[in-house]
Amino acid sequence: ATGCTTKSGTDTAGGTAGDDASTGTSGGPVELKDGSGVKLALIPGGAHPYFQPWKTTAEQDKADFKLGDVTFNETGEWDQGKQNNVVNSLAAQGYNAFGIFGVSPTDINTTFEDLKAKGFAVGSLASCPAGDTNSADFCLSTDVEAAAYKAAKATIDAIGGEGTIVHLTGNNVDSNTQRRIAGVKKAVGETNGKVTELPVITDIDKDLQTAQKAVADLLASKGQDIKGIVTTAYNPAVAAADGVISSKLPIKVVAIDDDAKILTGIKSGGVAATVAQNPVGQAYVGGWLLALLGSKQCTMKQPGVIVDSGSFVVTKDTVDSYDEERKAKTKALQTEFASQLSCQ
Amino acid sequence: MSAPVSETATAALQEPETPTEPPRGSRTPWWANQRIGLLILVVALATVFGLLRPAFFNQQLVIFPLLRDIAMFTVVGLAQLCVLSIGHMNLAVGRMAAFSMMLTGISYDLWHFGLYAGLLVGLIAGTAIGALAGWVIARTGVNSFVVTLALDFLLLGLIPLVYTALTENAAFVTKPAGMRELRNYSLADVCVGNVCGSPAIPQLAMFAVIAMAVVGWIYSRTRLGRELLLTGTSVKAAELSGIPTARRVITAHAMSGCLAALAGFMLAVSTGSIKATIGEEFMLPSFLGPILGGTLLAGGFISVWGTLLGTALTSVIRKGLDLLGVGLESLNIYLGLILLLALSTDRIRTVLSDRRALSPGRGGRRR
Amino acid sequence: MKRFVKTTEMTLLVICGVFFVGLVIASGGDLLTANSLRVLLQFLAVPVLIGLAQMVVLAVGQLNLAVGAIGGFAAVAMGVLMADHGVPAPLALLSGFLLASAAGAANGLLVVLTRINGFIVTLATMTVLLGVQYRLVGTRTVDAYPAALKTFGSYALFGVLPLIFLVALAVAGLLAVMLRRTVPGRQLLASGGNPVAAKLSGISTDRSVIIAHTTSGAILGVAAILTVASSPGVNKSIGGDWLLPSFAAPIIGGALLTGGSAVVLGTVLAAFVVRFVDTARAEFSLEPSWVNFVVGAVVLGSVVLGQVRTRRQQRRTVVKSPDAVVAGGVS
Amino acid sequence: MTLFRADQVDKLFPGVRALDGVTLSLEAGSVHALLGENGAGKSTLIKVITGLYRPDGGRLLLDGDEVRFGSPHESASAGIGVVHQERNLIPGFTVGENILLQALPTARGLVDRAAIRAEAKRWLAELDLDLDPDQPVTELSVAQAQLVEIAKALSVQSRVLLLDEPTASITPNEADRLFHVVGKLKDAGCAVLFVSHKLEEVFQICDTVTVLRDGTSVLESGDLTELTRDEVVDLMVGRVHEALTLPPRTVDTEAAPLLELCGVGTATGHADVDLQVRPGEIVGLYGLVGAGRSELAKALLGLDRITAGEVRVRGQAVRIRNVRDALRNHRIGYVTENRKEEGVFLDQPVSRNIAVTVWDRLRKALGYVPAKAEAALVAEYVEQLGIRIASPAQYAGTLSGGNQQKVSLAKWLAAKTEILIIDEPTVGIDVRTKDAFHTLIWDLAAHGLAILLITSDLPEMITLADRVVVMRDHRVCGEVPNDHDYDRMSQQVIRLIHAEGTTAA
Ligand SMILES: Nc1ncnc2c1ncn2[C@@H]1O[C@H](COP(=O)(O)OP(=O)(O)OP(=O)(O)O)[C@@H](O)[C@H]1O
Ligand SMILES: Nc1ncnc2c1ncn2[C@@H]1O[C@H](COP(=O)(O)OP(=O)(O)OP(=O)(O)O)[C@@H](O)[C@H]1O
Ligand SMILES: [Mg+2]
Ligand SMILES: [Mg+2]
Repeated sequence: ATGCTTKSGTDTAGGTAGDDASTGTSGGPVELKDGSGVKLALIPGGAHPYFQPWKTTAEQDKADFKLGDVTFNETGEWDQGKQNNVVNSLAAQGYNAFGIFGVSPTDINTTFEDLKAKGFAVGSLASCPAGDTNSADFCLSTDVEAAAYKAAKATIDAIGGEGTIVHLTGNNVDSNTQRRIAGVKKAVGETNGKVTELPVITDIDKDLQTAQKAVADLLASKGQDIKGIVTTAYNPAVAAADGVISSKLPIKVVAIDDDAKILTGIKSGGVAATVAQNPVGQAYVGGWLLALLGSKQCTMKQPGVIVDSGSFVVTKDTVDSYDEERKAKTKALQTEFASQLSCQ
Repeated sequence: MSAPVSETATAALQEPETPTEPPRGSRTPWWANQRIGLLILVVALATVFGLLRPAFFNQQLVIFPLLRDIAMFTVVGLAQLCVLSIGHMNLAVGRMAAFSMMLTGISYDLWHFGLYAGLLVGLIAGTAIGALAGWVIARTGVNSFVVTLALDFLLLGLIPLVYTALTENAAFVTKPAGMRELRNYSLADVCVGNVCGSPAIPQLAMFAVIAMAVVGWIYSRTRLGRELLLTGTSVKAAELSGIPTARRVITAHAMSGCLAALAGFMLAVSTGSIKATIGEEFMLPSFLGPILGGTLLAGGFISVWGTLLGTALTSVIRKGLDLLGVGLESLNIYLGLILLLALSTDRIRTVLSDRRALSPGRGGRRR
Repeated sequence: MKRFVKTTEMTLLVICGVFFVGLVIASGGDLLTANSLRVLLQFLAVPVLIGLAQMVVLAVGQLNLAVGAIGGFAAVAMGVLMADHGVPAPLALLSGFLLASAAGAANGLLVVLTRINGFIVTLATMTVLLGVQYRLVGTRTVDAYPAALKTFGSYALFGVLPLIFLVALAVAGLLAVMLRRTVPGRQLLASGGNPVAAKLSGISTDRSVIIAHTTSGAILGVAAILTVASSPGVNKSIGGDWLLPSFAAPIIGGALLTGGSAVVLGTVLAAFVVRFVDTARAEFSLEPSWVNFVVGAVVLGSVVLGQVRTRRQQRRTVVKSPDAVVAGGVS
Repeated sequence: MTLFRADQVDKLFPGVRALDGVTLSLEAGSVHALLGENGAGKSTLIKVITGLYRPDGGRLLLDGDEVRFGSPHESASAGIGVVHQERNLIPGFTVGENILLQALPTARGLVDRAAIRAEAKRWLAELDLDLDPDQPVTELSVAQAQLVEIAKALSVQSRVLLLDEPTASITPNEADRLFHVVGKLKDAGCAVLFVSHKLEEVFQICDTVTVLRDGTSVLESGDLTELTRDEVVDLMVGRVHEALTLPPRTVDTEAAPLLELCGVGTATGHADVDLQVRPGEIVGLYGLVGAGRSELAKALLGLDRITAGEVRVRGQAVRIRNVRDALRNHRIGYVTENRKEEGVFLDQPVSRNIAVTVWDRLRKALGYVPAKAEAALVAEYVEQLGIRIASPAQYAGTLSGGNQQKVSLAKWLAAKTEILIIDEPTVGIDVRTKDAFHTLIWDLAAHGLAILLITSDLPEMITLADRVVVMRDHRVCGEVPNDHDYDRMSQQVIRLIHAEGTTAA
């Protein structure tokens, strides 16, 4: 298995500590008794391929856990104000369990607090609030710093441990971006100077053409010096894969996510590796947890706990098998959370 | 006080037997008034949405945030209205809000100011940056569109630099006392004896009320407002009538910056933190509210109530569609279509009222 | 010729020259390699076109807020037709082009028929088209279209002159001819320059408005074709960043917001200036913040310069621009 | 032979019946005058004829056949040419293109520039106008622009030519050239309609006349040879119009000048301008169009740089920075010649137009202006100047020219200025209002105001001024004390202007 890091400091030992007598077996998931009163809303930050698995997984949640209702609502359109409105509208219509990707990591705690104050079950999915506190019941997310670290490692491996790499990413003034930058820096730092990094290129995830232009300019001016490109945002990943192929430079590209477009790139060799995240696991396990919390069957032993949903380096060799690994991780997550719950 | 005009001259100037024209304004029937039309539209839409989804009238979860939004975007609209009144535009409304909130954030984070002291810092910063824009426009005579666009780019560059230098998470997260209360408290928390206000009305809305009152008062009652409107109608004529047009241009932009800062503050309070991206979504609503409400892009005529109603219209449509569960794949389509439809009915009303007055009206203003 | 020396175009030409030489020196000559030049020009095609699409609407005294939405919608429509419905490339491109033109025409018709402010009309159509664009592709990135199209998108004559750039230049040329030498073009400019006078001269300003918006749509259709051809794929983000550049290019190029000015060359040159700033960003590994800073400064600087000059000329001006409209107006 | 006939035409605007059963016949080979006071409906009739407005009643007959024009394009194709009252050139286009705008010559689908040049030259030559067809119209003077418009109307080769106040802003010289062309057209069998407030011209070139009053025709196709000037004026005014008599007024020539210019030079090219205006005195500033009189006034108000000499107000050397400064600190007012763009705010209520200069005085704490005080003040001036409005909330743009001019003057009277610069006060203003204005200006001087009157209307100058200062090419070239004898005065003034045989273009 990949070395998943779990950030919740108290529970590094695994899933056996602190069992409640009334819970089910400590190694397996807790059975939900009655989910019919739970109306689950999964709310991504906006339209993005990453969240598309959520839509189907929500339905699966509904079927598997016999929930009262589920919905998937992406109409917030990457605007915290609009997202808050969506959340409130859903609450007004009777939804009582929320899995939310907060648009603004620094603001989302406020939204969480509001919801908690009204007695709803809230989970922070796919992204954790900035800073040290998480006001949701839990956060189930890719550890973005770790994922970026892995991606950088994969890039360094791909270029043979030596040379210059460059990091392309999205919105500079976003705490997650800052974490990603830190992750890549860390990996580069560990090479003791064998690998150097050009200044990070930020703010090119707004649209595909901006990303494409930035990549082309980069390759035109520095293409000869660059050995590897690590991308931690979607549009730059697509653009870099394409740009490198058409420039015919021997540059290794490590992408993010496992969108069809990128997987094709991996198979054809245009993309050296990608770091897949676990959206299905987030939605599935998140939905399960929220149902448990929403039906008042369980409470978190330690509210606000942060759990890494896993990130998976996918290369040509593992492209067919990584999904199995991811499914295993999802199972493991349920077990891991079981120990975090105190249930009736 | 009497003008130095003698009886003879006055007599010569009179035009005895010619009948006076009937007043033009009173000819338009009440239902053709744009503001009243908007009001009816807003109420009608709210009723329809309420019938389809009773949750629409949920005080805490729907009305409260809806009013909070309307309040904020009304202030955004007023910020634009101030420059529209002189026929200018402020494309940097959002960035001015971000800039002033940055200073507010610094005052909270580094100088440990109180909530309102920080707001004051922000308002001053907004006024200053607005005045700067106005000053450049007045001095160079360059179109306000270009100047504020360029200023927008400048600030877009400057703000992230400051944030990345001063903060860890690209946001100021210190929350001074009272911020949380300001966000969540409604009039229900204001009681006189046993009588409390409605829980549906957010306290934050008071900023919008104050802003509307002040702006409305300036434009309808004071010399400044009148001079701004005249400057908007014709700069040349204003200059030749002794209005210091350059100063008025600066004033209008300063007012705009100040209101942008206030809107930024309201946004920061209602979402929770002060971050670099505050105000990014301000630009289009800032035009939409005033223009729907009848304020002219060309300058010279404004409507504060219209701005409120125009803002309310778009917010209500959006909220209603949200509640109806319209997905993103249809949301924008409906939003645009309803908007077009609403505006066309406005046009139809004008045409009808003109027809009743027996004649074609004045052609629509350009742009 | 003497008149040209004093124009905005001349200023921009000088700025372009200075920038280019500066960049060549900064890159140690690397910028002159075929590949660098190709990349420089490749990404000029679309900015030039969106600038022109906005310019032609500005020329008639209107705004088009829907540039990005029309272009993005058309690009996505083409992509989806080819990838999902197996429509042959030429047919798909043609349909996309026609759709864009139709969207432009719809803008014009709505402005004329409803007499609603063009700002609001295009804002509304923008919202609608953004919705349609999302409905068409959702969150996918569509790229399954014929290789020949991609070859066209990336092919460069002599390895330097990208075909798509030449297409953009050709469109610019055609537009210039249209505005300068054809009757509808002249009538369009007349309607923008002084609508009342145009009306009194028997020109239908309504028709001019429709023509301007339709032309704008058609240019955006071409921009969409070039985008499809040259992008790794199309998704809902296409067109998202077009609005501000579309205004920046013609306005830096000397267009009047009040209408009546045809500044094809100025728009093209302004697009060059912006592109140089981009190139500089890559060359000096600048943070994007600094780039915005520079763009802001350049815009302000060049326009202030231009303004000082035109103000000097206007000292001697008698024939006024459209604010000299007759009392009561003409309906 | 009747070429064109408008029969019982009605036109309604919201709240106004602009035309009420007006009938007009234009005969081939004759020049027909259309007269009436401001707002009588002359321009409206022309706009109905050319298809710009759709008539609400009545018929239009061309060669005896009923016609309907949906747009100016259709009327032009039918052979009706027109010069509108408003300036109607397209900025940014060349002279040639403006002239031929209605039907641009094309070759192979493209606009044919050579043809434009050649044809435009032809029409310019017709008017004896030496202009380059490739020159942008933005470089033209007012008079030149007006002549280009006339060339434009000629270029449609019309059988019916409608001229709406074509001579309002051109010099007598240029007007003569126009009349020459009109004569030629008349000989060629065209019908010409001529609108003007200058009755001398009307009698000079017209054969028949139609008089409008409040939208009705009070005289249809009267023979001008059988009418006297006074009869025509009486018809326009609707009662017996008394000739203007002004009460005697004396100027204290010993009094210290209120306004004094000593060797003033400006950035726009004035040099060595000396001028004095005493309290109670009307000093006329005469010159041909473009002599630089308006620019001098604007420089005085701080709108242009004064580069040499000294301006003294009440004996003190001053530097006036802007109009506000002039108004507040020196009590100088300026009634502009460009009424529509600089004089009134067309899209604002009359009340604001008048009160704009007095808000400073009315305002209370925080800039509050009490609506009552404002309304009272506006009402006072509306009454005194007889401004015809339905309510103070009416937009100034909906008033007739004369009433707009009164509004433009009212704000300076309201401001209680002591020095008043009045620039072309009666351009495009009908006879009766003109007389009223003359009485008013005279009266203001009698009350002690120092008045600098700029006008290109020589009779007006001679009626009003105490002294006439003549300007040419931005310099003062002489001064004539006025003895109110028209013939002698006009000779002296014209001689001064043409002293060195130069004429303004
Ligand atoms: N577009 C319009 N809308 C409303 N009223 C109008 C319009 N045009 C003209 N009027 C009104 O119609 C009447 C006739 O105006 P018109 O311009 O025909 O007068 P005129 O005889 O040409 O006067 P002048 O000598 O000042 O040019 C006036 O009362 C005027 O206010
Ligand atoms: N042919 C021309 N080309 C360019 N500018 C001209 C021309 N004729 C006049 N002007 C401008 O007009 C100025 C003089 O105009 P001004 O209005 O001061 O004259 P005026 O004596 O008041 O005449 P008017 O009766 O037109 O008001 C000139 O100095 C010049 O700037
Ligand atoms: Mg008239
Ligand atoms: Mg003058």
